[in-house]
Amino acid sequence: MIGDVAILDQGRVGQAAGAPLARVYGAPLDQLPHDLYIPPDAMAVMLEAFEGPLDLLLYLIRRANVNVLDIPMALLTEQYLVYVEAMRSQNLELAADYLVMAAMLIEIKSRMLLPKPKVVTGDSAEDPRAELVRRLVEYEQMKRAAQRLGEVPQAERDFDWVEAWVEKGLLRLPEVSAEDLQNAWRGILRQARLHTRHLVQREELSVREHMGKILRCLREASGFVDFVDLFDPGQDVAVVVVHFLALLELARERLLEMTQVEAFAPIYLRLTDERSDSRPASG
Amino acid sequence: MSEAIPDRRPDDALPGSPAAVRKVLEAVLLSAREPLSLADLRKVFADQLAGDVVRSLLDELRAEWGDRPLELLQVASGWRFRTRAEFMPYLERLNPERPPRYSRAVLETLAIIAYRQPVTRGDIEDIRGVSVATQVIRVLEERGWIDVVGHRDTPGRPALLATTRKFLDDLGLRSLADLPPLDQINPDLDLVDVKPPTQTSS
Amino acid sequence: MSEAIPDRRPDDALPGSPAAVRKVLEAVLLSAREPLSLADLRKVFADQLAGDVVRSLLDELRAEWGDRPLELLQVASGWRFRTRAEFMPYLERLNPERPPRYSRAVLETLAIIAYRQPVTRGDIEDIRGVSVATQVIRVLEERGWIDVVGHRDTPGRPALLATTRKFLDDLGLRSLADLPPLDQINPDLDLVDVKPPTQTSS
Repeated sequence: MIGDVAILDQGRVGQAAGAPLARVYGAPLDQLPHDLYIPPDAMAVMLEAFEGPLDLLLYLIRRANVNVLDIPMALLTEQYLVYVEAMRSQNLELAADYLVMAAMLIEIKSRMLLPKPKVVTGDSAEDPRAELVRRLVEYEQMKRAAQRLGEVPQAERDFDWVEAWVEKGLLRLPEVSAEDLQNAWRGILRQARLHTRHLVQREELSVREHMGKILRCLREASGFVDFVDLFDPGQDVAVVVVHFLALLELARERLLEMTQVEAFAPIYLRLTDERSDSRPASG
Repeated sequence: MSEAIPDRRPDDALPGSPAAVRKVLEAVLLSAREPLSLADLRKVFADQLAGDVVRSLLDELRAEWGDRPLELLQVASGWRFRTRAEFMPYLERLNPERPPRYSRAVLETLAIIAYRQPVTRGDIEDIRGVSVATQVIRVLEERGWIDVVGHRDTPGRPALLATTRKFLDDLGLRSLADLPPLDQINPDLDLVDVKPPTQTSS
Repeated sequence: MSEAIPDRRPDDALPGSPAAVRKVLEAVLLSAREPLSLADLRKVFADQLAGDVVRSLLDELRAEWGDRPLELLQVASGWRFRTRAEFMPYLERLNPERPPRYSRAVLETLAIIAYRQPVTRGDIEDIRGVSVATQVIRVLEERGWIDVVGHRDTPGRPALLATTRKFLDDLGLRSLADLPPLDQINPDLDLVDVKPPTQTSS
């Protein structure tokens, strides 16, 4: 508290009394602290340059040449509030952070005015400023680290990486030989052959062909054939399906007839013309 | 690591000695992503050096690099350092995906154009049985191996594609007649005689 | 341009002399698109050179370039040649588009992430005493210098930010241990020169 007074007095040196210069939180301010006189134009620039309340506080503390560990709270709070007021009068967008800090400073200041609780074990009562000091020290450390980091040479800004040109024609483009073309053509032919086989297979699978098979099978049996016996369980699903479709088609064309006594009973098939005993219909 | 940032002295455009100038040229050329023209290089010294001075410094620099792994090359758009071809095998080992290969689609399309030219894209699709991606055609065009030699007189006037001289050069062929003959290719492929409709158009 | 394609001799992986090996290393490093790790460099010689041999050749190479305009730098992801900082004024004349000098807000945020990682945006705000604009974080993310490495297990699960390998590479650092050491703020004595902050924020 002694320090506060000393620095406060120093701040009032050389200022004549007069009308209030400004109002800080409603309280008239008679004088600007001596180190606060800044041309009004510069003020706006300067205020915007602060990175936040901690930055502003650090500036004020360094400016006043006081120990961070023994901050004169009254002076600091007063000066801080002057700046905040200046920001407000300059219509600068006043971040909420500055107001939060103002409240915190006022609170610390008032706590320091309270009589210290008597503590038997000496200095274990925490200084109300402790948290603020911790934050200031940490911020200052990071602030200086940022400056140092900004000076480390950066790629593209302070140097360029070297990347000599490599002949793309030599390195990048695929090579093709006449033999590759020969192989590619073989591939096309092979594909064409597969394609052909594929067509043949489709032919085999065609419904018409299966219709013929079924007709032949029924004719050879010359009578009723169990539905189940018409299917070879070893066959491909596709074949079975086509076979079944062929069967339906034959039924639709009335070339065979199906009978079933009751639901889930065996289905029997026979040729329609078997009944009339005429020649088979297939050709 | 914590080097200071060098002074920026824009007025002090020119280093003191020719050797220092050459060093600047070297730094600029080694880090450039594109060939640098004489005008570019003069700009480096705020146009305070005459073109022929720069040119003779470039000659000195080229000689200086005579037995080093890069060569200073003058190409159409200017000067650039290039890695000498003898180091390619080592560079390739770094990227095992090299040497790259064309996809089957590209190779087959090229084969069809080579053997059946001139063909339309539709012809190629008929032979391959699948549609041909525009990308495939573009790869071959950009390589300079095929180009459009005309248009077929059918609806839509489709472009007729054929191989170029560069294709022959790059494959070490004197003419299309040097391509492996087709009838020798498929002695075992008896069943197919894929006669695409294109054959009539060749 | 029409140079023959060099011989590929995969078995002949190693040049005859140490000097020739150094030359290959130089060629590969000068033409690489990114820093090359020791493993990359060994691959160049089909793994036929021990790591410490390569390392000592790299040292020789670095010494060889000692008074030349490039320097061989070891960064987080490996070795790469870069132009020395003194040449930037010339390089800038050729290519004036450079990354900006970052604002104090960006630099302080970066410093906090670098020195205190992993941190949440809330941590950064606590240390700086102001809210951190989204823009500031995005600038660093887009530069590829920071990214999200996880989420803190607290309400809201805030993202944990850390610096990337690219950050180290771009600053020419091998590891975070190479960052400029933090000042030990001595509260008693540190009554340093106090200039209005406008001067330091440029």
